[in-house]
Amino acid sequence: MGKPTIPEEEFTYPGSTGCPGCGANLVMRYLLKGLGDRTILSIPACCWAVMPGYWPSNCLKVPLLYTAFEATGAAISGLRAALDVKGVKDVTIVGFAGDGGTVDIGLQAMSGAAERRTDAIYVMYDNEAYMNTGIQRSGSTPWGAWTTTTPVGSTHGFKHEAKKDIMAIMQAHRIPYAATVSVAHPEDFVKKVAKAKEVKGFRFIHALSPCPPGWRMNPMHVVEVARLAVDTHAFPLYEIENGRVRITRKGKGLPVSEYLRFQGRFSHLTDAEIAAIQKTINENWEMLQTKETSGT
Amino acid sequence: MRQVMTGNYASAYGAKLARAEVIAAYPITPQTSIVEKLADFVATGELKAQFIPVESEHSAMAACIAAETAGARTYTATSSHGLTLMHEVLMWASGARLPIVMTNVSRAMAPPWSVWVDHMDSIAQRDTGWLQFYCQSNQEALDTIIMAYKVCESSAVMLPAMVVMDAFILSHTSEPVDLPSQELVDSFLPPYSPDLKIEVGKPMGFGSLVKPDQYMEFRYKAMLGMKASRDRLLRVEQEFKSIFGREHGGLLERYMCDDADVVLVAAGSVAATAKDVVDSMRTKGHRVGLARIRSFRPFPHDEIRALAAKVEGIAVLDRSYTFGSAGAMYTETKASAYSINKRPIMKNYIAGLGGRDITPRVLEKIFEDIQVVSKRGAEDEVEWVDVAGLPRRWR
Amino acid sequence: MTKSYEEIPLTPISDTPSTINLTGYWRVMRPVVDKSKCKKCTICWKFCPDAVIKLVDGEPFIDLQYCKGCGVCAFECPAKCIVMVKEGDL
Amino acid sequence: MIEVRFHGRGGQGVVVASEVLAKAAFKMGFEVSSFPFFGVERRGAPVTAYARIDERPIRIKSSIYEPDYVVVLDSSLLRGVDILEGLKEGGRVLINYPSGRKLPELPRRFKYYIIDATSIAAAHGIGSQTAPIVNTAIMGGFAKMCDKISLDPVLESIREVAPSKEEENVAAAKEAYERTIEATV
Repeated sequence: MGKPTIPEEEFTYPGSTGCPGCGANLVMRYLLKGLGDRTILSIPACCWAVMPGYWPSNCLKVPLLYTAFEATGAAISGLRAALDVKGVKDVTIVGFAGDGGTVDIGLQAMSGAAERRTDAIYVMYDNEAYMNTGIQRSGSTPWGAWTTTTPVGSTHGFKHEAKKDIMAIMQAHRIPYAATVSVAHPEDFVKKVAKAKEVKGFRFIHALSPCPPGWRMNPMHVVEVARLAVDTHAFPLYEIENGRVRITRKGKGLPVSEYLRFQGRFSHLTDAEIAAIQKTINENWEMLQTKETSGT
Repeated sequence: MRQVMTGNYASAYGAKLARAEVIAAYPITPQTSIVEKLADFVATGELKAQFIPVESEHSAMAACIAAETAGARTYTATSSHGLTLMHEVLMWASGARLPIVMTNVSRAMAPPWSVWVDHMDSIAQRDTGWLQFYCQSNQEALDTIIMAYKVCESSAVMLPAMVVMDAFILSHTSEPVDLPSQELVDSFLPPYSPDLKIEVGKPMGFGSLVKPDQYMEFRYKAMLGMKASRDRLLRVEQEFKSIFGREHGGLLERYMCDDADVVLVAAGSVAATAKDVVDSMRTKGHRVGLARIRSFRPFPHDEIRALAAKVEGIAVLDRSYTFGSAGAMYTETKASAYSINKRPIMKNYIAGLGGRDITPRVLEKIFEDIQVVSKRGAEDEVEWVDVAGLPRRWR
Repeated sequence: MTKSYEEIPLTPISDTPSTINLTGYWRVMRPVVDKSKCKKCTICWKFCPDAVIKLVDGEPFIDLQYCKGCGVCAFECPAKCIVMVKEGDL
Repeated sequence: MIEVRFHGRGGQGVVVASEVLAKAAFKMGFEVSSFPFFGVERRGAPVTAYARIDERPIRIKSSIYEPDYVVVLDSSLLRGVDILEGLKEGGRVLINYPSGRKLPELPRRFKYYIIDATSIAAAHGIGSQTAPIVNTAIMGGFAKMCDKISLDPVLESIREVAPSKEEENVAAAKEAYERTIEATV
């Protein structure tokens, strides 16, 4: 009999209104396993603003402050300030936002919170588009993806702009800790979150969060797709501790087509376009390895 | 103790005396010296508070909302574009029923760029569910902050309040202000202790999604809070008077209105100038009065109705304009007076936009005009005052 | 059922476990566990997005009141002891 | 009511001069109000500030158009700025003016007082030698020009508002008080 490789205690109730196979549900589940119940969350507009359920339903066993779309960074600063002035210690403040709420509309407030060194963990669960509103492109949608605002037509088709490198943006803020995590590697996920919890200052967690409806895939493949993202280096796992980059999982180096083929959002791509994606991934992976070797 | 200070410093002292615990603010002309002073108070330890130097006004309000939800008394200050940037989260603060108090140094909106006074910024926030108090002196700016916490933190109210102070005319004008002692303020204003706050061990979600079958009940409750704020304000002001020995006129301050034939309704610093004008016109035998809208939200419906029943003409001066309609103070004053039997003639004067000085002479002319209009009716119900190119001379 | 304004808090504060939402009704495909093949590896438990799998001595019990039938458990099970069957079929 | 207008340049402390006057008058038991011309002028641009002094509480919030007194912190403003605009008949003007130089042609219906506040401020080491800060010194001159304002409360106010060199500022104001003279035009 195997022993569970992640903490057994659950901090979520069943009955969330997330879609079947929702990656963001797994992100929350692993996050709270790593943090425990002395945690206060702030969540802006995103899928997770809806997933706890209609009032008075709540699928979380920790307190939660809903906030406006662009305001997560400010909300966590406000929560921390209130706890500080009241002398409440040993509480982890967490901003938990989607990719749109982080790299687009929430970037300013998050940047402010990071610059102010707000003592909080900011988690971006990245489903690579505005999924709560029905799959519109975000700054975090990767090149080549179909979304409802990057429709595949005869003239333009799919998204022709690269995904923002939020980890590099956060690294440029000189924060003490940033890490990427995957729902396919919960042990690594929980470990990094637990590590982040012990760091003081602004910490950032970038979680890839596969979205069955938005990625046009079978919900049962959610974990597999997340795994392939790591193994193809489309979403490498690494951490940046006090500026030093460390790759935490090498991955198998599989061709990116393995990752793409599960996802209908990439089904229109030609071989040449897939090759272009592969080229970018290779370059990014090279660059990441160079960063690791050089220490920055 | 009375000291000579600007409206901005008076406001900073107001927040300090109210023992604000979290202050999140972003600089904007002409509000800056409020937050500079508060940052000083926090830096020197004179005020035990957390100062969050946010990166925008939107974040200022969002941070105040979060801190207030966690049980801290919060304060911020802004102006003009900063206030309008906050618009979304202003609604959030009232919907979340958080008694945040904020000073707005009222300043015109661009374009044309202007750093000078008018009320467009705050009037544009009238539907956000905030109480709105318009001040005519630096003393009132200070006192109103302290009173506003007491009004808003009452469990029957639990709504945020905006203390509006005219750009430069109050914010940068030095005048004597009585700075009450901390002990006295403490005896008036107890620490903030909400029934519910966000805290570990209580897994609650604050501000969640509500279906159409339940949404209206929450809004109804907020309406009841605003309604309750009316009497609460009157009671709090009486208590304030008994401790501090001064008051500022409730929701609608009436000056020489009892036997007046015509009155001017106005808000903000211009009302102070208008009192001088009333006095000088009275010496010449004109029965004129001034009614100052101190609380625009809640609106002084009852007071306006009572006033309208006694006078022949009401001039309403708006330092803003609602495009496609009239000045907001006017439409609301007129609406309040509608249900009485014998209604006075009313006319709206749009004046003082973008810092255009409203001189005693201009006010005297408005009084003279409403005296005439109240006898034979207005040709134009809404008149723009002192606009170059229009036929009427005002200076 | 709409509650009277007198029975609700000032602002929507959610304090009721989401177990009031019987999301099992959403399910189209149902996981069926062949306990005889189960190696008790707990992987199905680990990857359940809705945390509806309970472990009893390492063996999974899927709470069908809440299981949405995503099939992640079936796909991830190394022993292939979970199969997805159409609701209504057995 | 006494109404005073101050002329200077951005960076010369014109607003502080008006505050010194307001605080001094307040110490003498007057009601006061002082305010800048609400502008966004930067260093060097001509700026104005105002003060009102009265026995009764001051309610009026509109600007001052017909002052009783005018204070000019920088004599170069006599060119280009109408410092006498609206000045009441018999009004008094205090000008920071180099000693030994004759005032330009000015209307005789006003009274003029001059003080070389620049030299005094420089001698007391207030500001730099090239750009002395004259706003405290000149207020000593104001106490001399205006019968209703005494020197001591002015000095007290200067102590309150001076960011540094309190005693130097006070000494400069005292010297200015002694040396302010009515000028003939």
